[in-house]
Amino acid sequence: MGKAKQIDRRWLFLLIFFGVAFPLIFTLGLPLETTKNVQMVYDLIDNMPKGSKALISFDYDPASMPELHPMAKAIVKHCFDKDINLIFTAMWPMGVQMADDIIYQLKDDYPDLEYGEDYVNLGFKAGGMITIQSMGKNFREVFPKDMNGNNIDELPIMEGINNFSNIGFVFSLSAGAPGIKEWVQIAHDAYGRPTSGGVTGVSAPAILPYVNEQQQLTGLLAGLKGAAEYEILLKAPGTAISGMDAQSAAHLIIIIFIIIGNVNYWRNKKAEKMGGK
Amino acid sequence: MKNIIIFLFIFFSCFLFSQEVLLIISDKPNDDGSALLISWDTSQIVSSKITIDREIANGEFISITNSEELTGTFEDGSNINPGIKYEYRLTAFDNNGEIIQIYRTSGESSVQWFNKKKISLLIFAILITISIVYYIFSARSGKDLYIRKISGLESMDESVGRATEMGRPILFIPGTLDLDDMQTIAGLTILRRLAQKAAEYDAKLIVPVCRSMVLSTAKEIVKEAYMKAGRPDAYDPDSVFYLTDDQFGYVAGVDGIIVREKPAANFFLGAFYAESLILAETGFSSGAIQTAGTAMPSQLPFFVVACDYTLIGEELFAASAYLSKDPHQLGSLKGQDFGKAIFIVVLMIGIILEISGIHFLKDFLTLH
Amino acid sequence: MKRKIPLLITFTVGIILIISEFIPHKPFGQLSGELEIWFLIISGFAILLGQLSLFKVNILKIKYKQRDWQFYTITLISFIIMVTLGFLWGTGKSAGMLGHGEAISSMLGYKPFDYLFHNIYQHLQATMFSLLAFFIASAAYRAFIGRTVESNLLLASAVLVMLGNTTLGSLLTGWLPESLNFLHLPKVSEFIMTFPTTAGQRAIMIGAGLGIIGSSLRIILGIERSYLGGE
Amino acid sequence: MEQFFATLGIWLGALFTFAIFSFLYKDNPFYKTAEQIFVGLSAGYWSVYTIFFILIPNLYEPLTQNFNANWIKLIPAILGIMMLLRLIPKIEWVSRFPLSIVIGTTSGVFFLRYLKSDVLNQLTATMINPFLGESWVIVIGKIMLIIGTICGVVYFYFSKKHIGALGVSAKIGIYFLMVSFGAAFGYTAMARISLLIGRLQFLLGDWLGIIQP
Repeated sequence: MGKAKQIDRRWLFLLIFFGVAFPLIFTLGLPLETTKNVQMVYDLIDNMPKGSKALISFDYDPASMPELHPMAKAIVKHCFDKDINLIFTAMWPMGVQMADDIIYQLKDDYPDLEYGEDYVNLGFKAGGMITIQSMGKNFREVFPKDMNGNNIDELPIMEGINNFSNIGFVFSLSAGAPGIKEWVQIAHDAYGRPTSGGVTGVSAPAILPYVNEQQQLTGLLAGLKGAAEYEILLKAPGTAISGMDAQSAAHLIIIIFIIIGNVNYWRNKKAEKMGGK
Repeated sequence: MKNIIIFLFIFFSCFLFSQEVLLIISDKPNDDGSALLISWDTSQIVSSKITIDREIANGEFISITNSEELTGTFEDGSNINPGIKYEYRLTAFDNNGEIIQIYRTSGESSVQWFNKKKISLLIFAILITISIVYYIFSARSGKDLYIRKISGLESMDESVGRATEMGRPILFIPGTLDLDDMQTIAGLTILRRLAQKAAEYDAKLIVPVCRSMVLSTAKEIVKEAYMKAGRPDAYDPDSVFYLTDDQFGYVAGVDGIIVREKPAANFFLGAFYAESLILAETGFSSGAIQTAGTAMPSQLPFFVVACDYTLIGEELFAASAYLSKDPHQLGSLKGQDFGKAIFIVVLMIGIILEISGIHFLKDFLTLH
Repeated sequence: MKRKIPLLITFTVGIILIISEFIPHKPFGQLSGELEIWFLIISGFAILLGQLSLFKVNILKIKYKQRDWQFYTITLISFIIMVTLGFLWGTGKSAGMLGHGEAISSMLGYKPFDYLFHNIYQHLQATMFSLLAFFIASAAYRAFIGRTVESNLLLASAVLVMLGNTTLGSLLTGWLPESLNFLHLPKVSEFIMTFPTTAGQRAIMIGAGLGIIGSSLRIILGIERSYLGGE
Repeated sequence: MEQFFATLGIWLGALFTFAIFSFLYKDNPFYKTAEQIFVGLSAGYWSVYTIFFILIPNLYEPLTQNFNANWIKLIPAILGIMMLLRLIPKIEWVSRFPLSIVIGTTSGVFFLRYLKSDVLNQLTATMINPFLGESWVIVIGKIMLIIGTICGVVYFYFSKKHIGALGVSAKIGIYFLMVSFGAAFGYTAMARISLLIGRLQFLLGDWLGIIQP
């Protein structure tokens, strides 16, 4: 099947490397527009009453940082701007460090934030869906302490939180399982809390059916594009927007590869047919 | 019903006390009586902040919540027991933090035996349970259950024939997960049939695996298949072998095999992650007939474009049931099909009702 | 006894959890709540089991001098280093057996455990997955061929979505008049995602969902026993 | 000193990034070493986090600090230890008891959750009046959503031969599946490229300082 014409794929690797690197150095700043699903997430947070509490779950690890970290930063920033108190959890053990890193990055912008009053990091628990279901019954049994070893009863932000009832909305930053699917199934479908989230591009299509009339998910941020759109809505440009030009270039290269590959294939096939006759 | 009661309550209490009702305590419905719903409305007196407390002993209160909103609801679920009357107090403050009004009321919670909101879920759960159990038992009792032909399986004869003709081997990968994944088991069921065919036609089979548990099972299966085909002498114990557990290390190993041995046909059947792309690409470039199957939705696109035949999602399990004729797999598949049939029928009725403006069915099925 | 009792436990536990969904009354709610807490604790042990068996497997590999056994000593060493550092000084604001190790953390900028995480682990994992960017590009050239109606549809939708998901798409069709706005590439991509893709994924979801329902039922009823291991 | 270790950290990061990238040229000892370090550190991280943040706060502390109220936690503790006995082949069967609780809980929860979220709620979410749309594009989209969902489910219906009307619906179903796979392909490509962008942002920004990190 046209094997003789195949070039060493390492040349293609090199092309992709420079194709992504150049637009990062020489940015063009092409325009970007926002889509409905991202707007829905924005509106959900924007319309939350002052002082309400939200649960943000960091269900990812460094492998998905380029996509989910900018989202996490933008969402947390938006919540702090709107005076929403945040409860961080993690269904992936490395999510704990991700949450810490977001706070570390934002602490200069929000010097007045008090740990335990405006936000708290409850840390990692295993067990996925079952543990989330358990949080709906015995929140304090699942999280008797926060990450720093404080008793949960002593934290003002946790007052009245015995299950999902007094939580304004749940937001999962998810790179796979356990993650957003489990939160939809429990937090929304079993306990009726508004649920939203951000996912990697890989899982986006499979999660999309939950964004529907039943509002299983209230909007969805998908991949780097979703993160960039949120940064635009928030008027706080970050790493997602600055990566968009490189993304465009790489997509263009891949599309060109697909076209060349197909043209080659059809040409060979035609030649084979001619040769056969 | 609940709304009507609340309305009547508000109406009559307004009438009797001629005082605005600022706070309503009601039982949280459909639970075990461990929570009370608190809702407040201070829009009449325009407070800038409210606090709500609960009396725990004579004159002693604990804080329940506070808010800057004029209306809202809160669920009090800490140490509430059914059948006990709890006293609540709402204190409304103005801009300067001065108390405008204090309002007191009480409520008690009760236990419910059945969660009425979940009737539709219960109906569907019972329907599906009965149909799956029914079909499993009828398959067990020897009833012949029909399953349509899976088109991806047609490639098996073609592949084996081609391999024999060209004198090149057949490569089989049972996915990269362990034996506890259903997809691996389905893949191995198909391997059983493929090995038998290969034995009959005297084609060489290569099965590199990346889990030690899968290794022993796959060896067993291939050996059995050769015996069944009446060619135990042709079985080569080294044809099934372990490479490594590491994802990319395994892929690099398989890539090497594809490039060196140039198999006539590749089968990728089981659970795959990112390696699907690399395997399918290398196989395609080597010119083999490729058959793939997985229930990992994110990996299917790569298989569909780069392989000649693809078993999509459930088809992998159906193929396994089809080949093994195992009554549990067959019966369960049938029961699930019954579920799909109900789904389509109810959906069509629902859409027609929606178009005619009748929302009864959708409301009944909507669960919160 | 070795098989019957576990089957009975599975049945009882599964039924309690299903009943408690419909009957909130005592004792079902409490029982299922308690079981869920147990699940969390047992899951903790299960994670530990996974790491310990990795340890065991690697030791066996080294013992029997399997191919590339030298590399598995590296696995063991890095595992032991990470665990030791974690136990000695803890991570984040949690103390270890020797407390917080202020002296060493002020030197490194992080606690030693976190230093390794941020400067080594994080980069290794992120780079590992970024390799796929290269492979997808070469696969696009060498294997993504539209040979049938199906694969042509797939490639067409892929190209449209890829164009719509970048700034490139906005640029290419940004000049279209308002009345033709639905042909604007980001809009096309949004349309594909909202309707046909959702339809296709929903069909998969329903099929897979029913599959999970079926196997859960078989497990609860004791028909499916493969999780107990060999006969 | 802190400055030195911060710089060292960035150099270590860059070094390991290149060690992994070297796989693109071919499989080599640098890659293998880096990969095994990755596996080891990951296992270490999981162990420490599980012990520090699950077993200690959820099991050890309740038992030691208030035994009378939490004695029931002895049961999962014993079950957990039975789970660990899996490592000893002779008494491996003991682990079946905790396993049966884990599997039973999972099955019970999955049965209801998947029925609710992935079947029933998808059913009601597709029960829409397609003619209520802001524009004709939306109306067409909603009709596609309904037809695509029904035909897609028909494709996964195995009890009847796919001929006649069923065959046509299944064919339409497969076309919808293909479009959705195409979208999945596009999104996966986007995701993988984003990861490379992330890496290059580190190399060009934090390491070389060519771009603003």
